[in-house]
Amino acid sequence: MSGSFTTTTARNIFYGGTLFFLLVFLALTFQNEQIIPQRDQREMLSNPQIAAGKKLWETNNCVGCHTLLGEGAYFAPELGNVVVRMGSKEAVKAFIQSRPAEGVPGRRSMPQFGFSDQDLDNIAAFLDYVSKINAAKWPPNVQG
Amino acid sequence: MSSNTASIAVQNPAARPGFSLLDRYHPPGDLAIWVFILAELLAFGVFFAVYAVARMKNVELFNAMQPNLDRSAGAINTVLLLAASWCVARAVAAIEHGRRAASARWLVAGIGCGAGFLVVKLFEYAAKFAAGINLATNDFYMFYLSLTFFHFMHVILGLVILVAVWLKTRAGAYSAADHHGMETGAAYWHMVDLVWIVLFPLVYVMR
Amino acid sequence: MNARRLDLVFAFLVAATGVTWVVGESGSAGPAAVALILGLAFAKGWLVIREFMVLRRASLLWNLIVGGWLTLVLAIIALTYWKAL
Amino acid sequence: MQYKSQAVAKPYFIGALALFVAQILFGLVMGLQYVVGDFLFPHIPFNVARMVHTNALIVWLLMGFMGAAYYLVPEESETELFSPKLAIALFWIFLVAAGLTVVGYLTVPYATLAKMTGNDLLPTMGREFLEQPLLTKMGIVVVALAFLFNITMTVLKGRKTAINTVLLLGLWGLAVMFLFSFYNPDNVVKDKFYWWWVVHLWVEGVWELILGAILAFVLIKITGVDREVIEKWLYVIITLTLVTGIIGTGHHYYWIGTPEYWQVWGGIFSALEPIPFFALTLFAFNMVNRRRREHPNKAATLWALGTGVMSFLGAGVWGFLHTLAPVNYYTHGTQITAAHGHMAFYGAYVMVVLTIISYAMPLLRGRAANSNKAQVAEMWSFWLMTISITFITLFLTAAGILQVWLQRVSDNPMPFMVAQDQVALFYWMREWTGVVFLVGLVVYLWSFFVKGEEKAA
Repeated sequence: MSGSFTTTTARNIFYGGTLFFLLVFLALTFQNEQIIPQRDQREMLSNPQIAAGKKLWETNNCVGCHTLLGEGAYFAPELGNVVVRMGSKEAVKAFIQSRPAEGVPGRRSMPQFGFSDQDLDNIAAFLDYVSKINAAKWPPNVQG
Repeated sequence: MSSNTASIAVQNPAARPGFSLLDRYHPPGDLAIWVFILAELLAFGVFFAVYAVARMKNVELFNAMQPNLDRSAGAINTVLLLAASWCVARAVAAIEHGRRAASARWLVAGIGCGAGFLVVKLFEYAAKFAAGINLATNDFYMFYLSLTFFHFMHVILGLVILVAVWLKTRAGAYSAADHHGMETGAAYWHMVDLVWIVLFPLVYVMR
Repeated sequence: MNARRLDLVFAFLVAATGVTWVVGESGSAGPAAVALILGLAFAKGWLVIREFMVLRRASLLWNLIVGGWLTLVLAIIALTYWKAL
Repeated sequence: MQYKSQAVAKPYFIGALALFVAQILFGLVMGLQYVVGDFLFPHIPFNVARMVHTNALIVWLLMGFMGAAYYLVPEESETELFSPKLAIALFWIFLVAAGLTVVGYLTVPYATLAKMTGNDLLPTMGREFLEQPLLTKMGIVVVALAFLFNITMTVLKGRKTAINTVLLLGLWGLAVMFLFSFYNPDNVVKDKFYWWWVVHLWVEGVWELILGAILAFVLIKITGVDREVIEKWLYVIITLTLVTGIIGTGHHYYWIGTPEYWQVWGGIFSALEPIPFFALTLFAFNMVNRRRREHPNKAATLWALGTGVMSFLGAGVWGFLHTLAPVNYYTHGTQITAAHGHMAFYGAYVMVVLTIISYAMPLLRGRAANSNKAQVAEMWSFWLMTISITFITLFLTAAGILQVWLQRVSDNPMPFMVAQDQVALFYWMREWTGVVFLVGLVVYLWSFFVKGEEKAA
């Protein structure tokens, strides 16, 4: 008898099983790419402000404190819906602009990044775009 | 090893650290495939339970959508899978008596039935896709497509394994004394069948 | 393994599938139809487990695990159908 | 130590531990900033401390993996390393690159760093865990490729075992998945979707192969159980890992603009992810219980068992707690995630690297095991660090539950910052527990210098 539990069989199952589930995952990914155009607001991206805003979001490492659609750090509020929470893009811009350079004694405070008006417009456009993505009704309420 | 004790894997547990409880008298086939089968059954089991709960929460939708499925195609496919399983079981029975050629023929028949399942299923999918149905259409179709597609992939994997077993049978790798590999492949194939036995009534018929 | 026994099992499995199909085509719904179909599914599954997968030659533990899977899955399904009545 | 070239592992282990210290120190800074918001502001804002904390973790684990590979592969392949010189050169390149990156984070504003390092050419920075400048990212790729070349050549010319094959697969997978960090589309949904191909498919995919291989190697050495048995377990565990973990990626695709079917697929498969970790625990205990020799290195055995238990708790149980979509709807992006992250990283990856260091370092220093006194110190550090990470996890979980309640569930949901003030007590408790962790780490490092009667190798 060749043994009731052979390393060869275990190895073959590993390779076969992994390949198999990878294929299933790729099929799901393919379907994902088919469906997300209905949800991701990609037509908004024709506005170059959004790409510029995303870059500012990245190069100032906003995700190091905030979450965006729930992903990021948990030190500062969720920003996926911040335009909705604050009521307007203008309110968001005003908040970013108003941050004191030396912080608030004893409290967490967002740094003063010294953005230009154009930068602020771009960031607001980006956050507005994210707030319009269909995120399956997340977050549960406006507080994020 | 004689055919009747073939599956009763007699081991000295002390010589096999780990898995000893499961290792003793496990069903025919390699223990490794049985661990894998249990994992697969668990995944399907959870999938079925999630389907059932989702249906419970939205009976109207599920009952309204279910009649759109092609029950006859589902039934034909059930018979094809059962036939494939039966052929594979007969192939194992044949090799237990050393009838290698007969065993290989039964395997071909089994593979043919399995391939038939895929063809029927593809026609079924083609009709659904032509109607513009995808995973985002609604919850019922999401589950229908997910469950049947996941199972479809398993049929393909099962067929790959059966073809490998068939090639080895033709090459004379199995005998009445040693057909461990064939039993391993057969066990996996029967699992694919078993899952469909639950899937078909659940998704296609019961309301 | 007894070939005739396998043939009989297969015949039963096909017949049971036929009944399930007829029930489906007749448009029957409700507890009786669901109970019948679930019962047939259990019988079919159990036969595949015992005869094709040859668990009748395996230990009680293995029979409990795989048979338990079938029972549990069908029981959960039955429960949700009953709850949704 | 059976092969001379295994010695190249030593600087990797030392470098890894140095970065471990940096990681913990910056963790304490962040923990304090949670309750004393203006601590070090505006010189080291939270996001900078966090970058150092997370990136140091990733880099020191990678260094630990590399050290483990350099130690383990020659012994498994029964041949000297293909090129020890290359290994040493890569160590210094990697260390200097990591050091320069950290200096960059700390000394110039991140936006300036981005400009200086050519982020405009190919924007990849500023995404969680992938904050490294383009140059660093390319450096990682070059180092990884050269490292893989070195290791692969060694395996090719020597014996191929399940352990070194699985390790190689894991390391290659690690390098390949990292390439997705260079893909950064403007479309946020796609950006996030493929970002997880790096992050999830690392920690819940290929890294677990590396973990399994390292643990299997150490268990063979310290228990003397047949290789055959251990290799079977290894294959079964990594099969279960990838079977559940690949599609388990879907549990990150609930709320980022991706379709709802991921809630079902991701939920089901990620809910099964604890199984391989449970198998890992069984594996470690089973092998140790059936050991055929009494290895003098008790500390390494303790770390190996600890890896099994803590990875199951941290990655398995704490992951399962919030992986199902109906639960995750409320817990997504809260301190619950942080709690899970801390215990999972410690239990799975920190502990497995400390396991191989604990086993290999004495041998690299020319003895079978450290003196009894040194081992006692090491075991103290094990308990200090393990218990404190457990409490950190519990406190963060408590903070998270309260946060979810106040901010997401209650009838009058509180704004984020108001809710944060309400959970400050738990942040303080977490910070003090973090101090205990640091004490544990100091004891750990001190154990390397404790003298005593040592057994010759």
